[in-house]
Amino acid sequence: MTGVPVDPYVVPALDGVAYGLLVFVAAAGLVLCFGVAGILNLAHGLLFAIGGYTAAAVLDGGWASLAVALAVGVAAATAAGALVAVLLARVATAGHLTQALLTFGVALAGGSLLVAAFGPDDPPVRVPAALDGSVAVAGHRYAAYRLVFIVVAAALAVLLHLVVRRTRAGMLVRAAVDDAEMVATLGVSPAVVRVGVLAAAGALAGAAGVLGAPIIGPGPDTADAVLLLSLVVVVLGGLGSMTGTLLAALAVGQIQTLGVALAPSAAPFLLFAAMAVVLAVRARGLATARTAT
Amino acid sequence: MRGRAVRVLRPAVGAAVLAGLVAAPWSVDDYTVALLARTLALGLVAVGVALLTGVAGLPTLGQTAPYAAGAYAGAVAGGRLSDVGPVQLLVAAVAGAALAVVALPLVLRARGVVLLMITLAVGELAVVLAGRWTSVTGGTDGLAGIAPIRPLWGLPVLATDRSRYLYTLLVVAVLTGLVLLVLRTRAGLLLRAGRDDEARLRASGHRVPAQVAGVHVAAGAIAGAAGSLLVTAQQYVSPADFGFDTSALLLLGVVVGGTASVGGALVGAVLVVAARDWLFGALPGQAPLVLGVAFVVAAYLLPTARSARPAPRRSTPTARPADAPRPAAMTGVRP
Amino acid sequence: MTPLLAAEAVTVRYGSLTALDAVDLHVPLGQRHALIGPNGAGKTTLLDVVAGATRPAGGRIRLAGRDVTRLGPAARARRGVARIHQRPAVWDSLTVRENVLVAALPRAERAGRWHPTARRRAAGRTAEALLDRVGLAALTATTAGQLAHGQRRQLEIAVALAGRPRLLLLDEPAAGLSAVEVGWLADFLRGLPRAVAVLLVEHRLDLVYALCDTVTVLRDGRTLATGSPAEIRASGPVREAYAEGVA
Amino acid sequence: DDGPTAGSGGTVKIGLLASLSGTYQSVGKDIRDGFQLYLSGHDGKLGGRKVELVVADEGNGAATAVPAATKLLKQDRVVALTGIVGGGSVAAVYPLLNETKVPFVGSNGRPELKDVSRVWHTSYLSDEPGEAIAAHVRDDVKGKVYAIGPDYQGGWDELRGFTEAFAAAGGKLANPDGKTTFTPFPATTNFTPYFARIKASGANAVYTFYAGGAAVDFVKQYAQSEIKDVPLYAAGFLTEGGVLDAQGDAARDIYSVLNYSPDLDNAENREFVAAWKAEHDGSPTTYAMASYDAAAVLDRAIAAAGDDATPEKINAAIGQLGQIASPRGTWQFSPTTHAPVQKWYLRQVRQDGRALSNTVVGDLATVGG
Amino acid sequence: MLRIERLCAGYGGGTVLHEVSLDVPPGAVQAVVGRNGAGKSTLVHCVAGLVRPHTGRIEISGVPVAGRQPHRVARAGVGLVPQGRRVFSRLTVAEHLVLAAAPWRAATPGGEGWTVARVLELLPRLGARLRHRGDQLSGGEQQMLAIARALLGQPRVLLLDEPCEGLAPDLAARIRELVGSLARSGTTVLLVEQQIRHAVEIADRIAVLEYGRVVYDRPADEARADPGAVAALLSVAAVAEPPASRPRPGVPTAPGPRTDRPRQE
Ligand SMILES: Nc1ncnc2c1ncn2[C@@H]1O[C@H](COP(=O)(O)OP(=O)(O)OP(=O)(O)O)[C@@H](O)[C@H]1O
Ligand SMILES: Nc1ncnc2c1ncn2[C@@H]1O[C@H](COP(=O)(O)OP(=O)(O)OP(=O)(O)O)[C@@H](O)[C@H]1O
Ligand SMILES: [Mg+2]
Ligand SMILES: [Mg+2]
Repeated sequence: MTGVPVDPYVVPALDGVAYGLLVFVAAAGLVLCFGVAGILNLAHGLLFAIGGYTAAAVLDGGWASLAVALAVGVAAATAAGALVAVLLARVATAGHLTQALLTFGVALAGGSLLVAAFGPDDPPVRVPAALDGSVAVAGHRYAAYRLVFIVVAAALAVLLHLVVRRTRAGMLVRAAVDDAEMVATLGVSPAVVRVGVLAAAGALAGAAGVLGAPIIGPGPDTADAVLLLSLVVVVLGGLGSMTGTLLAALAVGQIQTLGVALAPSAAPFLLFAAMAVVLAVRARGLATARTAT
Repeated sequence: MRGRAVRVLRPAVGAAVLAGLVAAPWSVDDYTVALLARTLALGLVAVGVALLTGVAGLPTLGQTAPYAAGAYAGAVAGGRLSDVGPVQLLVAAVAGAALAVVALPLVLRARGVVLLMITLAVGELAVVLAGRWTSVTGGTDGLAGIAPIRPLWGLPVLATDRSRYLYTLLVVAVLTGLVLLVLRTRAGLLLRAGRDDEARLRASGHRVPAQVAGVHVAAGAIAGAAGSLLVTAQQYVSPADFGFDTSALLLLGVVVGGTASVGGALVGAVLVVAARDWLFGALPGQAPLVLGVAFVVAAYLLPTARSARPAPRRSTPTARPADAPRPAAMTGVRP
Repeated sequence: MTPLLAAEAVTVRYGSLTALDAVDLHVPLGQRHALIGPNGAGKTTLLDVVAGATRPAGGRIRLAGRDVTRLGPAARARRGVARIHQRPAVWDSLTVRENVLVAALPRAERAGRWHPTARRRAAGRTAEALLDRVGLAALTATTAGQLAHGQRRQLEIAVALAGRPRLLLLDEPAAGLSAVEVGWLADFLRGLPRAVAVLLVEHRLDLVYALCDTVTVLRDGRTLATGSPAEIRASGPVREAYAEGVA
Repeated sequence: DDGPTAGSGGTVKIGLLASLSGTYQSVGKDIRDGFQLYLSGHDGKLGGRKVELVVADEGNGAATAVPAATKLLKQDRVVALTGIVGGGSVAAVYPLLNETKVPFVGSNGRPELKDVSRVWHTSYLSDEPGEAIAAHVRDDVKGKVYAIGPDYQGGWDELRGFTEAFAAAGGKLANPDGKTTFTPFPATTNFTPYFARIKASGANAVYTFYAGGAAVDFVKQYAQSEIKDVPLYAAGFLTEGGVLDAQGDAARDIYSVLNYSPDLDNAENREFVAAWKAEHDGSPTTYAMASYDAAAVLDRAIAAAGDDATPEKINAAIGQLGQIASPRGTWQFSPTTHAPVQKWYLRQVRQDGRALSNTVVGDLATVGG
Repeated sequence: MLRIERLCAGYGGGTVLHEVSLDVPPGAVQAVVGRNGAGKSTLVHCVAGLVRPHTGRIEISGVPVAGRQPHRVARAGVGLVPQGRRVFSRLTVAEHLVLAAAPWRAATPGGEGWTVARVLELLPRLGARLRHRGDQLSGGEQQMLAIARALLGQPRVLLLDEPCEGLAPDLAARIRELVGSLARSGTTVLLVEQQIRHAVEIADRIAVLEYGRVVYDRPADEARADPGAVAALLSVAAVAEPPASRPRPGVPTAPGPRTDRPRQE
């Protein structure tokens, strides 16, 4: 140990990667429904929290319980996502703001039901014992469970990209954002597309909630925190681009870790200041992007 | 037909609401009056939000920033400059407008969701700043015991809930009326046109950036004035008044009020905020549940919910000018 | 004499695709100039460049001798450029009358009418007269979003004219217009004051030949030929490139 | 305007304001339950009068607390107000108290106030836990201590109490700039970058204060970090109440300082803990205890105020109470700050049967006044 | 094949179509002409299910479809080339083609099915633009894409709302030929066309819509024989419609649905 020069920034940088990937996993469902399908689902955090509470209730430190928690959490969040879709059906033609009103209502009500069911305290989450420790990385200790996320997130990013870009379902979703009526004239019900998207987004959020539970929540605040971070990442990522979202998530991760380590006194301002500046610069860029090359 | 009914009903509803508000202090208890005064201040912020979001199509979650600037400026002016209300109002409005000017480089080019997130960030930064600039703002604990104002030079200070409420109501009514008047001029027309299709507006020779900057600053000034009213009404101010939940609630109130209608936004925001405040007292612990269900129901009852017009789309900068927004008339209607 | 519009060696690239390849175009004051060519030739792109909506990768645009290449669409509109789009673009949530009013306002300002009511009244008069001329007088209070496709085009023409342009850029104005409205459009273009130059993109060659003094044929981003309608009709290569429709 | 009175022999209306929703709802619920526990143990009476307890929701802070308090004070016209989780909420409600002249017996948050003539607290001042433990930490650690805490008023006060007393006792901070590191609150959920800095500073121990969700995150991440072997001292809230369950094994061995622990051995506490366990799962927290004491204070004050218990009389009576026997041991109000002069305990998280609990391992200073 | 009976439809509270009846036998081309705002697109949208009619019947092969959801109508074999193209702006041309090729639909009766290869042969320009997104195409290219999209759905009833708008003359001619050959192979076509000359050329029947009413509905032969009739109905001098000077058509004076239509909010 003593032979290694103590570099206080190695771990934050590494952690930034893991944290960023975790944020990506948490945001994946929102990328799909908001970024790709244009449905503003403010209940996304709630769907994540459903997964988280499931994990807390089911996990007992064994591998089997992880599988069970994943199955139950995904199923519950998928159902909740589909429910949101059904509620949204009547206001489908209205704009984002009406969607926001409705889904925000769902998030508020659902959140308080969750707390009523599971209590106001953060419940303990028990990770499989093999993952519940730390490993040595470049002479520093690092939480093993967080390393898992590097794998999960990479797989998810590739999978999502392929589904959205390469499959007929992905194309339908993108087409329906543009012109739902024309999708209908191709013989596909836009309502079905919408339910499918929200259910899939729910499944992703549920899975993220279960897997992320040992790190983020569950607790009364989880839903809000996840929603806000996800929104930031999805919008920063350019709405709907998987690569963009992944990069944005990694950047947010670094800001939250390396940035904080480098400039602790600026920490409270870092995330939002960076976000505002990046978005503003990009908006400026877009405005002039009509300049053909 | 629905539209016609709304048009006929709107002035009637407006008059009824105004009459109710004027009569309120004599018909309800002090608690409700104090609550209403605070709520009216927020309603005035909502007017600015509606101006930006509904009329000009520039959705915002950041009006809490000029609102906070106005509140602290008003409080400081109250302590160091004058206890006359309109003086504080003016200082606060200038502070709000100044904050909007500072934020302009960030918001000028952005539209849609991106603008929403930028303004969210601006609002959050303002709250963080308010929490840390302890010498002026009193930190996260806030400034308490702010002296009451007098409505004009030579008049007695407003010592009761009722008098503070009536002052607030008067100011809100005057400023809202002013906004409504201005919107009837070409400014309103141009803002609405910009919401529909900005590129086309440029192509007609209008200076769109100046217009966008103007409406941001105007909304900032309104929010600033509202901040001063908040201080007058509750004689206390802390960063908690300007959190994300306030912005979200305001935006939802504006949506409930009908997005593009400034008067509706005022009423909608007042309703939503009053409902929340009242629920926290009346149904301890259950308020979020009831409020959430209320939002869902409101989304269903909104007239916009079933209208055929898709949300006003700003032509995305990447879209070719030739692909100006599709004729809404062509998207069939399912009544 | 310097032409009203001079596009010099305008080049536009979209990624690997060269939409316009060093195109030259001159439109003297008062000329009725047609721009024809097969689909995807670059006609709309050229109008975009002239109107300032697209900034070219190379070349320059002069308006009455002044280089306006770096100016945005608003500044060019104030210098007298107006256009209608291939897909009609109007302000959907405004009424028909308000649409024209918005477009008439800058002009009323330039005319020095600083008194707001006078300015509005002037713009209002312009709007009413124009709507009458394009045949939308009965629909002034209708929300533009509820117009039929062709009616939107009529409205957009009124909007374009409201600014009293010197140079009118028309991108397929006849598309989607009924036979009656096409007739009116022809009359109307013919009746424009000679001070207004027109750059017309149109696939209906009967209209082009009947209305324009000069025709430029564009293909794959290059100018194939420029000449009088008769010359263009006669030109072999043009006929080939633009297929049988030219005849 | 005759103002609210208790009415002779009739019921008295008491207002309880606490976070029943939002971030601090577990604290708020403990406060409510502690007060009700006292009431149900005393036939629903305080000072011999039937009590009508009006509960309102403080929500997440001042924005929601003010309207709720306004309702209690102006609509329900309670004779005394109790509860309130957040210091910011107290500051926000404070002008209303002055306006309505109703006494406030707070059971948790306590901001800096100019005039406390009508404000009483059964909890503590935010800088007291740190002050109480500082000398012990200096003796125990024999080295540099890293101070870290959340960036808001409560965090500033808690950490200031420690650093000032610690410096006065001759201790040295490990923080590079000699000042406490504050983490954005409540935004920070990932403390790893801070742990890296602590590691780099070569600290021999860490002193901190977090509560609620941040406490869970901090403790769990600490236990997996590269400084997991560095001793951790904290204000008691780091491992108090429900957060300890969520932290699980990660919290083992953490030292904390608090004015209460459920395993204190005195008659009042045995009675209190037994009554609590009969109605609730788990052990009572200091929040519940403070609220229980608030009820006790009001009980005695209303009795002392006599038949015509106006808010003014109740307020005056509170000032005359003297020693109060309590589950935490005996304490009394400081005449200057109106907060308790009380004993503080050093606790450590240890195995207690199947569960982990905060076990008292020693007495610390008596602080207050 | 396509029967429309006493169809009334409109937007909000107003009525745009008044008792419109048309009967298009299998393999026939029914042209509809009329002035701007007459209700042509509304008629097409009613058939496609995009506008719900107030009253009246629409039958496809005897099956009533009025008021059905658009995707159900589409699955019944109706294809649409809408006015204004309405291509998906963020999908590439290739993706449009993949989406449009409906796997559940059999080939057109009597004809070989439309495949991507066949469509690209018909519209070679699209082949060169496969990787371009919908909003990066020129107007004419978008129109081609809209046509391709409809063809790939193997429609038995094809609704064409001004399909040649924005197409260069040679291609427009090819599309008109295509319409003829489609009809010959059994597809039923409802064609909205502004250029009467062309409408008369390819249609089997021609109908004129005025203020939402059918004021003329005859076999195209009759219209060809008497070129003045249709033109007169539209107050156009001749079918050949040279853009010659003529009296300016005034503001519509007929009592129509236009003026009393309530505005929508
Ligand atoms: N934003 C863009 N990105 C990529 N390619 C583009 C873009 N805009 C236009 N193009 C391409 O540039 C070429 C020229 O387009 P333009 O719209 O100028 O054609 P046009 O002559 O107007 O054709 P049409 O008669 O069909 O309207 C087309 O092949 C088109 O696909
Ligand atoms: N969404 C809508 N809401 C209200 N009215 C509408 C709507 N769409 C069309 N209309 C009106 O219905 C009438 C018929 O419109 P339609 O689009 O059917 O005409 P059209 O014959 O297709 O005209 P064009 O030749 O211009 O395309 C018009 O007067 C139009 O203003
Ligand atoms: Mg074009
Ligand atoms: Mg039409």
